[in-house]
Amino acid sequence: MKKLLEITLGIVTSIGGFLEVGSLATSAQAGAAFGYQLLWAIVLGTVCLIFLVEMSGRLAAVSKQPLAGAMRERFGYPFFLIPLVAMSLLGVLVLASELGGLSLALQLVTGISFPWWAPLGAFAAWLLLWKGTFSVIEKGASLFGLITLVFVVAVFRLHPDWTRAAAGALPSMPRHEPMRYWFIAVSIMGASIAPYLLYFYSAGAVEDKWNETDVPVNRVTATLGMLFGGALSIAVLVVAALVFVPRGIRIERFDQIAPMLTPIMSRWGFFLFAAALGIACFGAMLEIALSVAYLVAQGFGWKWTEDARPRDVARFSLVYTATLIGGALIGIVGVDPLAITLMSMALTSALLPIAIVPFLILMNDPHFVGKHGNGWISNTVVCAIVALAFVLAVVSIPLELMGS
Amino acid sequence: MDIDVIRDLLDKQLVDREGEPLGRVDGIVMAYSADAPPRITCFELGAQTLARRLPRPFQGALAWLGHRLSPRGSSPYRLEVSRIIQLGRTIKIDIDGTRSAARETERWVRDHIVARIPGS
Amino acid sequence: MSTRNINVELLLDKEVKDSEGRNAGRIEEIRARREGEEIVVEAYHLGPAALLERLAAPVMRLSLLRALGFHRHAHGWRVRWEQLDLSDPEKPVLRCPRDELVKLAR
Amino acid sequence: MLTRWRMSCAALILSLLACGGKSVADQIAEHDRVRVSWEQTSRFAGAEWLDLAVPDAYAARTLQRASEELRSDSEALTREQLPSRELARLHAALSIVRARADALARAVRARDRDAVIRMVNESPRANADSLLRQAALR
Repeated sequence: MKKLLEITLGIVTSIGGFLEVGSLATSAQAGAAFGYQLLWAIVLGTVCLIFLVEMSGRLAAVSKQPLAGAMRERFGYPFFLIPLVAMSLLGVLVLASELGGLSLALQLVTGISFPWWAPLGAFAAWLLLWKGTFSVIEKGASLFGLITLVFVVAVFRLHPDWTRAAAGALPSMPRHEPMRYWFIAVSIMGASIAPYLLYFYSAGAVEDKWNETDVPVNRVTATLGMLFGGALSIAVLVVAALVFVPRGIRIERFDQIAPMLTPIMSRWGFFLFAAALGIACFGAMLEIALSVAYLVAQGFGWKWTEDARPRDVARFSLVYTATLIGGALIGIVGVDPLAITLMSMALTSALLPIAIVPFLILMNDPHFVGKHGNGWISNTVVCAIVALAFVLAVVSIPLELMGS
Repeated sequence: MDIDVIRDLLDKQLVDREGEPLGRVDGIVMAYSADAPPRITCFELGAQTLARRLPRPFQGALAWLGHRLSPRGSSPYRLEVSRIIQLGRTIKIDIDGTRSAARETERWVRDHIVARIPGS
Repeated sequence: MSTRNINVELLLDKEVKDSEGRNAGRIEEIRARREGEEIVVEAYHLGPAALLERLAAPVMRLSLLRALGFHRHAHGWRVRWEQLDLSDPEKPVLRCPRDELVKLAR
Repeated sequence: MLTRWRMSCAALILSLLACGGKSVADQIAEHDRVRVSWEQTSRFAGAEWLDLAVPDAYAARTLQRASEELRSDSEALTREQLPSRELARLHAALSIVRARADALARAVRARDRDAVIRMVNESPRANADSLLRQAALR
């Protein structure tokens, strides 16, 4: 019975934790601009994420080592700095875009102007980390995250043509605006294959004291959880397509996405969207700040846990505080959140190899994972998708910067 | 018992008697003399040791940062190999972590920054 | 005979020259044994590069790469402690010609 | 061997830059797309406001945002070298759409429902069916 509870909880937390500002914004923009045509990017990103999340849980369960700590030990100190610095800076940038999403949600609900919300949102997240424990945060943020199921309800009320939607799951060349098409595809993959999720998930597995018996359970929760999560992103894309395309609206600014549910649920739709966006972003902020703290603390061997009082894990708490302050500072600058979001997702795709290649090597090292090493399937699937995301990013980011 | 010094010791997690983290093995000191087998004498911890392991251009930056952060200045902290209780996934050292200098920076950050914030 | 302290992590990847001045590889690993409270060094392992060794071992397990013909031709030597002169840690030198070294089974 | 590899890299980058640079037709199409998108965003904001589906503050701010975006698009237009006939057409269309967005914003702030109803009906409605077919959604 305990295993069943653990599985359902695992699935629930991954559904709630899946959608955040990146997946919301990129899926909505893809739907509005290219209809179902970019569904394949979500499918690829989710498949890759399923393998990666399963691997990070397995690593933690078998080696009792979270991802960041294992990377430092396996590749040694100087090499380890590269993923450390890259993922920390990327974490602050993605956190800033989550803060942008949260601020927009608060502005939609209250109608009060937007840059003022950024420091307040960061302070609220910091307060929850300062006082809360890991289980409160992981379970709470994800249970509230279930509000994002409102997009699934919206999809069924719109009665999409499922066969045409399925056709979108097969990669196809763009009929117009090729640069924009590939840039959004890269942003979608960067949004779904979020490296911070791996550090958070593996540290959580260690905090929850997983062991080898949890490996099969982890395989089920990772697969089903991320599958439902991916389905949510697809729901957002389908709703955006069916609402914005017939009205001739393309998403240029974040607040254009807000009335996405109003044609289906009227005023309820407006506030449900704002609540879903705000809660999803707030949950993601907690996860990102914690994952940067896990990365740094495990890397340098400090004491790290969210279940102790901040004074007992001083440097760990200092790192997540600094991450939140960094995100808030970028948020205050008030650069258009959609721009930060898309670029930070595209940069995530470009930096994926730095985070994923060492992780793949770790998962093939019997010294760490014993007989639970990777099969050739997970190795090839992850390598192929990460390589695709990287090539697309390296091609489309310069073009996008040149274009805008 | 055979030991691969780099794979089994370098960058490993150090813990004290109670299993509380002390830091990682940032450096390993070997006593070398021409006519006797060299012996591994102690582990080194600290930003200064880490700085020396960086390629030349970055060394200055991290050493400066390390000097700023660790109040005791730049001399690295050393733990004698003779105090090892257990070698394994982590290296357990026979010392009391709360008073050891290895956690001096942790204590400094706690007392000067974290403890001052309410609710910590 | 004076003893000096050498930081092992700085020895990593240092090129070792043999008595004729030719490159004999880089220090990849140090094999030691624990005697009571002491850890005594027995031998050094030289090879293409320490990081490559750390990366190569598991990566070579990837059947995908082996299928593509990346078979392991990297070789290495096992150097007993007395065969390596570390009086100047920046420039380690072998105290014997290279052919006296034992080839590492990989 | 190295030079051949570097040569192929240069060729790859050049080809990417070529397709990166927008042709005149692309630029005009982009301006039309942006204008139509903001025109329809304004119409949508007005219509949803009339249905009480969106709060006043949101409708007003979105209409004001539409006006600002159209202004910055017309500024961008002056910086680009486009045939004068096309330039005139784009400027004319932009100013009409922008004027309506400003008027809608004022009417929403003044809560003048009749004015908003009139302007929403006046502004051109996107052809939903053809757009859905073009995007292979139906």
